[in-house]
Formats: sequence, structure tokens, C-alpha cells
Amino acid sequence: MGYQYTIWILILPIVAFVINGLGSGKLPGKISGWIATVAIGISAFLSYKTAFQFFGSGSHEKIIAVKTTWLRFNEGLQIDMGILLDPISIMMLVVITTVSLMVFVYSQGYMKGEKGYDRYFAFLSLFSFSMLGLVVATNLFQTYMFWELVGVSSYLLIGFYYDKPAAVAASKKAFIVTRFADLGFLIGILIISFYTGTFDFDILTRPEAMTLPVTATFLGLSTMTWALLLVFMGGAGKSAMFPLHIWLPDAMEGPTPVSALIHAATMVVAGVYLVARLFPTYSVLAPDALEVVAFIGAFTTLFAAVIACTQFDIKRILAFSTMSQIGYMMLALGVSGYGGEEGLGYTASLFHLFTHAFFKALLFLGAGSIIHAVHTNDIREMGGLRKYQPITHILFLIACLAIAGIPPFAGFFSKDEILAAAFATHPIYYIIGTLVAGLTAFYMFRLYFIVFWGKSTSYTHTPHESPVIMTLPMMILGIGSVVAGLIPFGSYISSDGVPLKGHIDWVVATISVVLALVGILIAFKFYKTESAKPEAISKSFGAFYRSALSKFYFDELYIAITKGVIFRFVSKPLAWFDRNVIDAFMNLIAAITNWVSSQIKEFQSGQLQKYAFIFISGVIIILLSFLYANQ
Amino acid sequence: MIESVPLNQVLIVTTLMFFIGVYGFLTRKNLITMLISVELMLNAVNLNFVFFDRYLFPGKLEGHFFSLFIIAIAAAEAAVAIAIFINLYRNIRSINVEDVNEMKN
Amino acid sequence: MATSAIIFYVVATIMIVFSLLAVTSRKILRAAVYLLFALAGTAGIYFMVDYYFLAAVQLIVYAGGIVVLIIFSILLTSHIEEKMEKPDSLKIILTAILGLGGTAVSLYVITNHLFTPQPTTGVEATMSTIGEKLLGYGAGGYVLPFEVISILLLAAMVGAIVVAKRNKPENHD
Amino acid sequence: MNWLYDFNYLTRSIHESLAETFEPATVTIVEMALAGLCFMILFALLGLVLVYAERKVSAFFQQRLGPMRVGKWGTAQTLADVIKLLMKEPLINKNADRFLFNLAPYIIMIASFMAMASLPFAKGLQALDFDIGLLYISAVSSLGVIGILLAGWSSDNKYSLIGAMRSGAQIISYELSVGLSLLTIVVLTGSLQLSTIVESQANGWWIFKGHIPAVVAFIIFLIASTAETNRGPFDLAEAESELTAGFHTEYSGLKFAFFFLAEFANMFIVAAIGATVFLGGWMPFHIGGWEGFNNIMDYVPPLFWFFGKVSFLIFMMMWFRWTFPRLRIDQLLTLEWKYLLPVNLMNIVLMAFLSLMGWHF
Repeated sequence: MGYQYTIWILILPIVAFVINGLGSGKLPGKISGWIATVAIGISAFLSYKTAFQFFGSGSHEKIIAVKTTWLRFNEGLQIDMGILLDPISIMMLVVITTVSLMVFVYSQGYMKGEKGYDRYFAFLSLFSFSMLGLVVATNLFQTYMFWELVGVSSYLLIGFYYDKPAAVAASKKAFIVTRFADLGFLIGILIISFYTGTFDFDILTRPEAMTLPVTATFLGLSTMTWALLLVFMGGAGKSAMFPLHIWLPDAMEGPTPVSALIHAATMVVAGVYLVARLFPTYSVLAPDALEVVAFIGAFTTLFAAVIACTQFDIKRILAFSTMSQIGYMMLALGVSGYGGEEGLGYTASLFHLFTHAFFKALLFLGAGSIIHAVHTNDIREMGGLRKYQPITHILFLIACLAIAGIPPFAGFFSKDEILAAAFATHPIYYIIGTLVAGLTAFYMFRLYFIVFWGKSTSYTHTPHESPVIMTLPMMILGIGSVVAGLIPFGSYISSDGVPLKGHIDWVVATISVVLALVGILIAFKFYKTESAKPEAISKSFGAFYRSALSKFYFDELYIAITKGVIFRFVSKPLAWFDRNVIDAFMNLIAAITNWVSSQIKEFQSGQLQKYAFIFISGVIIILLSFLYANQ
Repeated sequence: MIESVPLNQVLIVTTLMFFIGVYGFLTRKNLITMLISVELMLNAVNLNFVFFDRYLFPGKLEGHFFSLFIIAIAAAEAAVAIAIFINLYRNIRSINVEDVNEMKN
Repeated sequence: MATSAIIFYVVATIMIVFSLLAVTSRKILRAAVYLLFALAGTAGIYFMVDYYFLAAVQLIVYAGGIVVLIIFSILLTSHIEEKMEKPDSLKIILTAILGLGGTAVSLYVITNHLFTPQPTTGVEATMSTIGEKLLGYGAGGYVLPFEVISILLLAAMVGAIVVAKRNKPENHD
Repeated sequence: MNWLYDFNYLTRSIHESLAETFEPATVTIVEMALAGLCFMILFALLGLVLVYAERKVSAFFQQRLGPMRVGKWGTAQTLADVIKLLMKEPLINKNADRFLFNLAPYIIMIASFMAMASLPFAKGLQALDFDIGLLYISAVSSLGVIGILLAGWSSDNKYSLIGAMRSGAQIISYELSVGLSLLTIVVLTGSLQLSTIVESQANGWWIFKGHIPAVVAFIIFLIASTAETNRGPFDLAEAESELTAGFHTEYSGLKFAFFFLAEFANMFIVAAIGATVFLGGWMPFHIGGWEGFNNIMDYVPPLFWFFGKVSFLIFMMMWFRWTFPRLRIDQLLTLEWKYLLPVNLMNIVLMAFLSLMGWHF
């Protein structure tokens, strides 16, 4: 049995997008939500079917399910459109469609009665389509195109409340930052295709391709290293890696389900997916680039975790947590080798991606549920919500335990593998990773205790539990957060396609779990009930605390650089040049044209007879010249 | 007539007629007289078609039908042209070609 | 000289003279009448080359249709006492030079070219052949231009009515 | 006596006797001159007879005697009128365009002449008989309107101009109906040639053979041709109470006589066309199966049949004139464009269908 039906996984969401987009404002009631949900539901079903069929067959070879030529440059170089099925793309299909389906269902409750309901589901469908297209891309160029589509849908959804200036600014910020990163990606693609003559992942990642005669060097590094670094830059932009992370916290201006889908579970892991997709190439051709990946991942995970400890906006805490977790994944990819036990990091990274999608989506949906109830994002104005929202409370607790890495929840298994991989290669990274595990547990439970326990704040109206349509997806994700870790992930996904025997490194696990428990304990002490201790401790950190609270002033730094340096020293001279040299040149041309036309405008007198006179004279002259030529 | 008058001579007639039409078209200022000149030119062309058809390709009738269709089109053209002239006269009280410059400036 | 040749020369002279008068007469209705004579002369020539149908069409459409239209428009737009001003002499001279030059070139070509008739066996221009050819859709049939021209005529008719129709003053009551 | 039934004998003998003495070119010219002379005589006779007939018919309808003084029963009255017209001073307005003023009556006359040239008076008695006969007649008769327009314009008289415009609009409009009603019969004959049309009625006239559509076409033809000749009740172009005498107000003397003559000639022409197309031309009246009756009818010469039918139609038109009140211009145009033309188009389609199915006799 073939895999041709997988094309429907992509077609259904785009059909939903077209219907909802064209019918925006005209569709009756909540039909647009159902159209989108049913479409993505069928996509999800087909994804599961694909997964069962693929993994059930036992072979982990790449399969091109669908392929058409889209652009043909010459005999060698052409751009295809198609669907590539291999373990990681199928894993991504499952993750994306599952989380999407949950978010779509949840959104029907969350967005009820909002203005632009149709538009919202149109954009969500577009996003699902783009993301699915991205993961099944058969070549770099298709990836790039869907990559941009994903960026566009993200932009549209962040700016969904376009009458809110903050949302507009955030959407622009996200778009500009990721575009900047994508420029690197595009250059990387061009370099790779120039040297290898292909865009195809199939060729690029084949072990034989590792002997591609790529000998050119640039600034001491091989061009392939540069190219892959540039590709990673694109990935870092999408995945909000330091220093291109600044857009993600602001992106929380979008509707919360959007944050859950795009900025937690799917789009932001596209960078990880991209590196994983090209992992054999990275590993063999550019180990240096992998070093960079590992370093950036490690730095980001620590950096984001520190900031997360200080924030008060519930969604921003989760956003920084996301950055931190993606940093984990990058770190794992960076320390991984190719093949066999060496490839543990690769498996771990994708495993974490898998589990993270569940509990982070759950966290965001929980946050959405909370915000839905209390109408604020600030955790200082929340407290004691466990009484009002028992279901959300339980599910949020599960997600927190999962992300903190407490067995037997999902996060424990994947995090343990990452730490084990880091431990085996780079001890420094291992120490950072373990530290971050503790920090993660701390800030997540800080959030948890403040929101659900803490002081009981007086609300203007009593918070209530969310409707079933919102809690049901959360429950399903909750189940996923519990059991996802039990999947024998290594036997399905490994760097070289040979099943990897997963086992738990007890030393590493014990240390990280102990640290996590310590973090939880501290959070419990500080925030279970209202106390002055956090205040005092933050005081004692002084400048460090304040800078962490301000996200280490990165936004300000960027503004300073763009305004102070780029605008003043680059843009202004360029503008001057444009106005006074290029425009002057144009004006000169215009003036010449003007002058010439004023000289010859007599020919266009509007006098019919003059025209006819000239016309007939011309005919006679042509006739004469023919006669002369035929003599 | 075909036997007694050579083609060259009949073509001289049509040539003269055509260029008389050209002369009229270029010198006349009244739009109706310009239309008259155009009709003269069309007529000369029709004659040419008929003569070539009759002298050089007897029995083919191609020039005949060309002339027929030209006459039909000339009728359409004249009808529309005169409708325009009358409307023009109603609006600017003149059908002088040099007065038709309302759209200019 | 054959009778038909004499008749042709007479008709040709009449046509040329009246053409010249049509473009030089300063009384506009006379110009139209001279045009009528030139066109009637053309119809005569069509009779002489045995294209009776074409001659009749020429009379109906040109003489009976277009010239009547032109006369009507003259009746509507000019007055009997009006006399067209003489165009300025520079214009006349320039245009005459152009016309004479064009005539000279064309006559040079006509007189120096050896026309060779194609010996073809064909059909007579009788009513029935013309009718069959006009509505024939096989080889040598003209049904497509025929239909296209019928559409064109319809369009011209509608267009002429729309253009010349006086806009009714709108009643605002 | 054969020549009374087939004029081919007569024309052939004239041609042969001429060919014995002259060259071919001269023969042609002489024959043309002879034919022209015949037509001129016919024209003059027509004028004389028809003017007299009109007066007598009008008198008949008005229950009076009409001209009785000059000649027996006033038969020489028209002749006296001609002499009077010839003696009159030809007046021309000061500002009139002399050339066009003088030209106009000739154009009308020429048009009538040209139309008359192709009428089949009897077997073999037809000056021009080519295969576009009917088309030719409608072509040349459409030239007459130019003369009317020129006359109205060049007289420098408001009444003349208005009369000419009315007349022009009327003639152009009704020409359509005349042409279409004739085409209705052409659908049956399959030919435009007048002699063929006449021959096709040897076993019955089209008005009898062509079912109801032919009768409808005949009625439309009668109405439209009456209007086309500017005769009452469609004579509003020369409505004396409004426009004095219409386009020929300013004409006097011989040129007025030309207009007068041309009007009667045109009446004769349309009557002749109607007789030829609908009533079998010079064909005698036959009734199927009545051999004896048919033989008697065959003894009547074709010339008599033709002029008899024409006279009948002319009488009809005079009858109209003196019976119906005059129409207004808007009624006139409404009648043509809203009633006659649509009915005519439907009728022609119906006739084409009949002809296609072979349902005519």
C-alpha cells in the first residue's frame, strides 16, 4: 500500500483556509471553526495512519510519497514539490496534527464570540498547512518556501488583534527578526545548492554524499560549514535562539491558543527540525557548525531559564521556558554524533521535541484557561485558583511535573537522555543542563504555586472553570504528557536509521531529579503562601536580578544598535545618497525627457489632418525607398 | 470593357481618385467633407479590388467579395461617424475639425 | 476603338472630374452631390465589368444610403448661405505636392509593372453564385465575414443611435 | 399577330434589320436611342393618362364630375395643363443654390427612368433583364430621395426644407418595408430576375400560390409603396395646410411638371412592381382545370394583362388617397417601425419556413 494519500494531510487544511478565508465574515455562526477542525482532524487521522503504516513496516528508509517538478533550471538543478516520509517527518506530522487538533478544538471555546472568528480559523488552517508542508518537504527549497509561509501565518496570528498597537508591533518584530534570520537561511541554501548542485534532502543527507568534493574554504572554514551555519541562523531565528530570541516573548500578544500551537509546540521547533533534517550533513561535513549549535543551545537554555525566574507575565514565563527547552534540544543536537550510541543526542533532542510539544501546549492551554477566567496575564494578580478551576489545576500540575522532569512524566525521559548525551561528550554542557533542570523546576512551580495557591486574591467576578470544549483538549494533552515518555523512541528515530536501545542513565537521572525536587521545594517554600522571602532574595541579587527582569536589556540593545548605529551611520548616508544622487539622476532624466517632449510636442497637436499628412508622407517615402531598393 | 481597356489605364483612374480623396481629407476642415473624402478613397480602393479581381483572377470573385464587405463596413462607419457629427454639432455648434479640441489642454 | 472603351473613358472622366469637384467645392451640399456622381459612376463601371450585384449594392448602400445620410447631416448642421472658407494656400500647396507625389509614385509603379493574368477557370458573378459563396462555409465561402459584418452593422446601428440620441432632460419633481 | 404575345419576334426583327445596314457599335447606340425614345413616350403618355385618371377618380369619390370642358369628357384637360406649365415663368429664389435647384428634378426623373427600364411589360418587352432585377429597381428608386432632399434644401425655404426632411425620412423608412415584402416573394421564386419571377407565375400568381404570407406581404407592399411615393394618406411632406407644397413649393413651370410627372411615374413603377411580383406580371389569369376558360384568357395579349393589373393597383392607390385622412409624422413612423417592419420580418421568416417545407403550391 502506497503513501499517496498523505497529500490529503496537506490539502485539507489549505482547503479549510480557502473556504474560511473567502467566506470570512459571511459564514454563518461557528461553521468556520468546525470546517477547520474537521479538516485538521482528518489530517490527524491520516497522520496516525501514516505513522502506523510506516513504523509498522519496520523499515526506516526515506520514502518519497508524492513528487512533482515545480521549477526546472537546467538538467541538473530543479526544484521539486513533494512529500518526504521518514521517521522524523512522520513524528512531526503526528505532533503537529495532534497539537493542532487540540488547539483547534480548544480555540472554539476560547475564541467564542470574538470578532474575526472566521479569519482566526483561516489563519490557523494556513499555519497548519504551512507547517505540515514544511516538515514533509523533500528539498531545501520547498522547506524554505513553507518556512516563509509559516512565518507569514505566525505574523498574521500574532497580529490577530490588529487594533491593539502592542500586537501590531509584536507581529512586525517577529516578522522582521525572523526575516533577517531567513536571509541567512536563503544564502545558506544558495551556497549549498551551488556546491552540491541539488536541493534534495535525499541526496544531501545520504552517507555517500558526505564525500561531496566540497573543498572551497572561506575565512579558514569550509564553505559547507559557512553554509550550514547560515542555515542554522535561519533555524535559530525561527526557534528563538539567542541572540535572535527577542521576538518570542513579544509574540505572546497573539491569542493564547496561537501561542500554544505556534510559539510552543510547532513552529519554534522548526529550527530544531531543520538541523535534525540536515543532521548527517552537519555531523560529517561541518562538525564546527555543530559546536556552534551546541554552544548557542546551551547558552540560550540557561539564559532563558534565568529570565523566566524573574518574570510576572504568565505567558512570558512560558515563552522563556519554551526558549529554554528549545535550547535543550539544540544542545542535544550539538553534542550528538552520527550513528550508533554517538547519536544519542539526536534521538534525545527529537524525543524532547516530541514530549515538549505535549506538555508545553498543555501549559499554554492551561494558561489560556486561566486567562480566560481571570482576564489578566499578570500572575501577581492571581492566586488560589485551585478552588475555582480544579481541572485546569490538575492538568497544569501534570504539565509542570512533566517539564520539571519528575518521573514518570514525559519530560523526565527525554530530559534524562539529553543530559546523558551531554554527560557523555561535554561535561560543561551537562552541568549547565542539570542546573537548568533545577531552574526549570523552580520557575515552573513558582508559577504554579503563585497562580493556584498563594494568597487568595479578590476577583471582580468569580473565576470559573472553562467549558468542556476547552478542558477536553487539555485532558488529552495531559494524558500525552504522562505517557509520551514511555514510547521507546530510540527504536524509531535515530541518527542513522538503526534502532537505538534506550536506557536510563540512573546517575544522571537521579542528580537531575534531585535538583528538580530542590527547585520545587524552594518554590514551595517561597510561594506556597505569601511571604517576603522572594522579595529579599531578589534584592540580594541586586543588579543581576534587575537586568534579568528586564530580559538582560536585549531589546534595548537591539534598539540602540539599530537606531544609534545602523540608522545613523548607514541608513542616513544611504538616504542622502538616494535623495541627492540617485533621485537627482532620475530628475535629470525626467528633465531631459520633458525638454525633448516639449520640443517635439508639435507632432502631437491633436490635429487629425497633420497626423494624416505625416502618415501619408511616410507611406510615400517608404514606397519610394522600396522602389529604389528594387532598382 | 475588359478586352478593350488595359488594366494599367483603369488603375490610373483609381489612383487619381484615391489621391484626390487624400487631398480632400488633408485640406478640408468640415468633418462631413472629410468624410466625403474618405468615401472617395474607399471607393477607389473598391474599384482597385474589383479591377484586380476581374483582370488578373477572373472567376475567383475574391476582390468582388472584398469590395462587398468594404461597402458594408463603410456603411457602418458612415452611420457612426454621422451620429458623432450630429452629437458634436449639438454640443459645440460646429463640425469643424479644428474646433474639436475640448479634450485638449 | 470599341464602344465599351469609349463609354469607360467618358465615365472615368466624369468620375475624376466630380471627385475633384467634391473635394474642392466650397458649398458643402454640392460636394455631397458631386460625391454622389462619382459613386454612381463607380456603379456604372461595376455594371460594365459585369458585376451587377456589386453595382446594385454600390447604388443602394453608397448612393442611396451613405450619400443620403451625408445629405441629412448637412441639412441638420449647415445653412444654405454658409460657404466654406478656403483653406490657406500653404496648406493647399503642401497637400497638392503630397498628392501629386503620391500619384506620381503610384503611376510609375502601375505603368512599369507587367500585370500577368492568372488563367483560372471560375464562376460567373451571378446572383446564385454570390449567394452561395456568401453563405458558404466550405472553401471559398464567406459565411464568417458575412456574419461578422452583420454583427458589426448591428453594433454600428446601436452605437449610432446611442451617440446621436438626445439626452432627455432629467425630471426632478 | 404573334408579336402581340411574344415581343421577341419584334425586337429580333428590328435588330436584324439594323444589323444589315450599320456596324455593331452603331447598332447598339441606335437601339439604345430607340429604347430611350420609347420610354420617353411612355413617360409622357403616363403623365397625361394618370393625371386625367386622378382627377376623374377623385371626382368619382367626391361624387362630382371632374374635368369636363376641354375635349370630350375633359380628356384634353391634361394637355392644356401641360401647355400652361410650359408657358409659366421659371422662378428661382434669390439665395437658392441654382445648380442644385435645377438639378433636383432631373435626379428624380432619372431615377424613375432607370427603374422603369427593367420593368417587364410583356414577354420579350423588357429593356434591361438581368439577374438582379428587383435589387436593381430598389437600388435606383432609392436615388429619388436625393432629388427630393436637394430640392428642399436648395430652395432656401423653410417649408421646403421641412417637407424634404419629412419626405426623406418617410421614403427611407418605407423603402425597408417595400424591399422586405418583395423579398418574401423572392424566397419563393429563388431569383431576383424579373422575367424569371414572371415565368414562375405561369401556373398561378404568387398572391394565390403563396398562402397567407403572400397576402400579408402584398398588403404591406401596398401600404409601404403608397407611402414611398409620397401619396396620400402619407402625403404629409406636401401637406398644403402646413407646408404649402412641401419640397417643391418654390418650383414652377417645367420643373414643377417634372416633379409632378415623376410622382405619377413612380406610382406607375410601384404598381408595376407589385403587379409583376404578386399578380403575375403579364401572365394571364388561369384557374386550374378550367381548360376553356384558360384558353380564353390566353387570347388576351400580355400587354393588356400587365396594364390591366397596373391600372387596378393605381386605382387602389388613388382610392386610398381620397378615402383616408392624412397621418401625422409620428404616426407615420410608428406605423412603419413598430408595426409594418416587425410584421414583415416575421412574415418573411414564416415564408422561408413554408418554402423550405414545400407547402406552397
